[in-house]
Amino acid sequence: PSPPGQDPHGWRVPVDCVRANELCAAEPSCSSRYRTLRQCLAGRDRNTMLANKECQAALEVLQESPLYDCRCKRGMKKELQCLQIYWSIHLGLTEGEEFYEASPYEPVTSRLSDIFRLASIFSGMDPATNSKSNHCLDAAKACNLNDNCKRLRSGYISTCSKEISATEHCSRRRCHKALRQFFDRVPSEYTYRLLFCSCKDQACAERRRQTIVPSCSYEDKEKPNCLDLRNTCRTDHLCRSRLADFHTNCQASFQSLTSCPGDNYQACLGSYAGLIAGFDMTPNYVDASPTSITISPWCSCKGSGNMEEECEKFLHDFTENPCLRNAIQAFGNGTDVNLSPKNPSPPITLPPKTEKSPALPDDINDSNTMYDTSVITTCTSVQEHGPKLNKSREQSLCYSETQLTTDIMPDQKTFVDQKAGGS
Amino acid sequence: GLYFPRKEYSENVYIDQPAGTPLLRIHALRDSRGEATHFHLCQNLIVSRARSHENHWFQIREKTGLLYLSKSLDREDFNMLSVGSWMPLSKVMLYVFLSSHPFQEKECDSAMRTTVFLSLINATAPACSSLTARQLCFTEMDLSFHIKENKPPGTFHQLQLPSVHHLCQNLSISYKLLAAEGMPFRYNENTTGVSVTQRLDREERERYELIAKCTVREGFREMQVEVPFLVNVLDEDDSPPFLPNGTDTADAVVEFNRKEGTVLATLTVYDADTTPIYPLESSRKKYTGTIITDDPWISETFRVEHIFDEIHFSPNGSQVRGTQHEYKLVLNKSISVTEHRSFQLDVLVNDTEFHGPERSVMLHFNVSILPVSIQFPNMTYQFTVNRNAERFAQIGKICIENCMKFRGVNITYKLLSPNVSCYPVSILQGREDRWGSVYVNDSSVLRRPECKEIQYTIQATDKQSRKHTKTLLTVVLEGTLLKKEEDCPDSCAVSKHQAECEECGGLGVLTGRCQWRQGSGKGITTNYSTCTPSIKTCPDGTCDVIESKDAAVCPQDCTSGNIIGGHGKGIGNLGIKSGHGICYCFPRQNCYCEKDDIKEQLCDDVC
Amino acid sequence: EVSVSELGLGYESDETVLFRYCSGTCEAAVRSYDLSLKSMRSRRRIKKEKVRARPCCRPLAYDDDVSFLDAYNRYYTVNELSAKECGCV
Amino acid sequence: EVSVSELGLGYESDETVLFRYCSGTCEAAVRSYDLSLKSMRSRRRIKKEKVRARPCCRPLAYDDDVSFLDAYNRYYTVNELSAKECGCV
Repeated sequence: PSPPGQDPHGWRVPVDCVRANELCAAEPSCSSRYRTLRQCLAGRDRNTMLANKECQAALEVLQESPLYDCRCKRGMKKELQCLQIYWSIHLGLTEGEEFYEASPYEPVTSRLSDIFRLASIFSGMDPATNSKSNHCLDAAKACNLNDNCKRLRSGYISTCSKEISATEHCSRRRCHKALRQFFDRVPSEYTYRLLFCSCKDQACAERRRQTIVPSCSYEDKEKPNCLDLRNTCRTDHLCRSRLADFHTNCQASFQSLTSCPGDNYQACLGSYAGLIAGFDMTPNYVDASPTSITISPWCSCKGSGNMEEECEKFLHDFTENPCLRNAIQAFGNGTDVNLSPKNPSPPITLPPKTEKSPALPDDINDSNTMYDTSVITTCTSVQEHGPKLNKSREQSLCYSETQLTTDIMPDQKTFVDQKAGGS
Repeated sequence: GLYFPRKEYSENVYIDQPAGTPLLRIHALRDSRGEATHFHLCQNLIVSRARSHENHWFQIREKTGLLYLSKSLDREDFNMLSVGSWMPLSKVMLYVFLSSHPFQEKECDSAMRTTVFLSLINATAPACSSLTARQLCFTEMDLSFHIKENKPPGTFHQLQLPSVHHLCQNLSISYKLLAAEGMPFRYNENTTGVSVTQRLDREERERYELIAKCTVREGFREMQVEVPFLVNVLDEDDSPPFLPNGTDTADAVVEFNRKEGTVLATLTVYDADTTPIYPLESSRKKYTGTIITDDPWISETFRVEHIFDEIHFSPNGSQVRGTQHEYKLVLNKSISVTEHRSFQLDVLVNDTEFHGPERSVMLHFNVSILPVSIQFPNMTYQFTVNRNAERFAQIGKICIENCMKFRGVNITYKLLSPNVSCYPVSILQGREDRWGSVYVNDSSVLRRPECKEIQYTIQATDKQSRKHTKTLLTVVLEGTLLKKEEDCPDSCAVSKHQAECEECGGLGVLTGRCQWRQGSGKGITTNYSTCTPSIKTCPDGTCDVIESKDAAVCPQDCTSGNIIGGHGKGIGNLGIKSGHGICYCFPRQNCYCEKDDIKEQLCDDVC
Repeated sequence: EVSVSELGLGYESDETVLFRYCSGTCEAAVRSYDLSLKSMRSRRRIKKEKVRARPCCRPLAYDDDVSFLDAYNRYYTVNELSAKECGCV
Repeated sequence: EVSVSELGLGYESDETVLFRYCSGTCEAAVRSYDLSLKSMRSRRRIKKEKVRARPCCRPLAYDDDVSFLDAYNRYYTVNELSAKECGCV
């Protein structure tokens, strides 16, 4: 067996940066060097750092510490703290502004096919089989039937479509925050279906485009320059990380069959959804064309001067990215590349049926309800699939529950005192 | 100085390729004739995650820029270099530096550099026969280069792949550069080098699209492949500012709009050079616009705002980016209604980065500030009021001459109390309103027979100059008193049907009775049916100053409470912009919008 | 106040108790639930008869229990007799 | 599940939402209050017409808000639409 923290090849098994920071803090030589390195990098002048012996010594020690290779997980607890630690080291060590930055997140091992299976279990409907229907509408229906998805979807829609004043169409900051909560807390079986549903007609494609309420979360009065947008994103650790993750998992690569690094569509779609989670960098479909998928952040390369090439390269990573397009189409068609993954993804343990037992019993086969099955015929508090009541002979009972507190209605005479009322 | 025609290069490196294998040819272009070029690899090999590693495997020829394997890469080297990378292939980075004299180590950071991405592939190099024409002819990197304008000619790329040429000697690989007539590029058959043959002028053309065509012959087999070959021309500030159609003068008249921030006039200056909008601050400093004056009043009262935008010029058919600079003369503070003067205001526009002659242009604004009078049109006001009107009934609007044109002039209206005890109306003014709204403030006075015709004096005052003016307002009471209906709600909005609506009064009614607005249209529409004190003012999408005095006057415009049933909220979440069927409200509580087509009694109160 | 006998519960006692009840319309407490239920009921989408598509005015809390000595010198206690708080539910 | 258009609120959308309603009798929830009120009203001791002497079967809690995209690509949010918990009040 290999020493702790190392795998059989002698490589250090990466830990998350919060844990790595704790390990380093517990070890005097490491913690002092880390403090030194932060002071060296604080000056922002990387060259003076390289020339300074003390900084060099600190760097060498830290290269051997878990901090050097540490990474983070999307949606983990203390994700932002983890990312701050990651960038506190890596911001200083990179040679200035790189076009593609390495993702601070751990690689995604799950695959699209896992999502399809979970999607069909949760919603009882295979996302791609019924080709006739409007898949995006089906996705909205599936979400509306899941309490968690419905609540968080309504959360961001009501926030993003609420007009603040004549001049302020909506609160973009609150809208982004609500969107981030939706994508971080709702399983991708639901969010992907809303985002990447495949369409055969314009109505469906427009519904797909409207998923993130673009009038508030995406569009703006003017289009900034894309390099300006990237620069703003890179000043925010979370946005910078999600952009780096997108580049790492969606950058088109000619070496792979699918144009995606490691042929992993799920990794690309996950990092794309991670970018939507509430930044000005939020990308979206640019039109409602059912046939061609064109995605772009809200920016243009107008006014790039001599950096037009770099700007267009950045923009093309969204608008003309074969990996992203293939990944979206693959999800929409319910297909995944059946490559035996190098390290087989861990067996999927189906989550316990998390759906809260419906507060009101669903009388599925209530004969006299002309209407739909989920309508409740007994006025009773929540009963878990109680015995079948014989409707004809004994009327269903309605007994009271905890009180509803209601404000007193002003036009209501609350107390009609018998004496005052006068008989 | 010297510069690279690309920001980055990329090439694949396989395991066990012999030492000496050429990988990649890097070129440099000169800033001035005769400059010597020296290539150098500084520092280490950057592996993933900013981890660096000493470079034992790669070297570059100082003179020719040929990057080659100085030591073969075996499997162990590959594993060591791909630590921390979970991808099947590992990418390492090298920085190639450029200097016009032989290198000293410390120069590594200051010199010009380009990045080489080497994909280390965990397999031996494929046999030539297994490579496609595409792989034999071109690498994966796009053939896209940038050349600075106004610089001497030179070779900037070699089409032939050094590693393929080294390995596949038995194949005949030839290239052609397909280009339109007269393009300033030449292809050398022997060296497969591509060179720019003359100094380029970006303001003439900034983008050249050629095609690189490759032919691979093996015995009788011949394969051809074509890829785009793009050249972008980098801009230098080599053009002075100029006036689009020679106009350097504009009139700036200040009359009714005297508000701070008002744009009085705009003059445009063009520049054939580009001005990047990123990073914004540095670009904005490139072009300055200064008011030339020593009069402190002018410096305080006016400012110049400069915005620039990318435009396109089309010299000889091709499209070239340039810049349009707009200089706006703006009021820096509100001007008093009494101010009255005329003068010429000059603005000096300067292109700070252009070092040739005529780097600046003078703009002239003929400014004339006209006084404006605060007076009522020569008339008096007379409003008739129905004796059945209720409180908050809107009687009419008071406005001085040109009041709707005024901006930045704060006129307040006041009713001076009449000499009689009848005092039924008052005046109110919203924060943004330029008029005064006369409304019934005490409806009990309307019912008194002795009050028939009441005369008020209206005074309008300009806050800043304290100038004021007066006129007369006569309020004539008319109409016979109607019987007050029992148990009518105090708000018209409560009524759900036309009958109950029109038989009741409510706050804000003009004639003692509410008015029924019959809507039309299907679904959720702005033209919903509702009961209102006055169809003219409610609902009109605005919660005006009088309606906002009491929630019962016009909840359709002012409610911020729950609206139940199909609806769309108004601006700022106030009021009912659109509704389904009939909308009615219980003031200070909920509003409802529902179709009224359900007659069936559903388990009423006592069942 | 009412005498216990007048409550109509069958007790006979001259003692008096406080009796408060709720009354009034609940039009301003209608919810989307009620509008939809009313609409679907009217279009025979729901056939249930015992369905209420309008809030009702009811006690939300009751006064404390009340005890009294009846005409035959026996003590009785009655709970949830008088409304302490009303509302539309 | 009901389609939003079928709710009868005026919205036009093919999205479906969960609509749960309460129905059933409340005979077992009658209190002393109700008996006394019924008795006094029958004996004209209380003249109020808008008085209810029987519990009614009503929602005690509502499901979360639901949002949807309508046929004109506008988003709407409706609250207190579907009953989450019923009871006799």
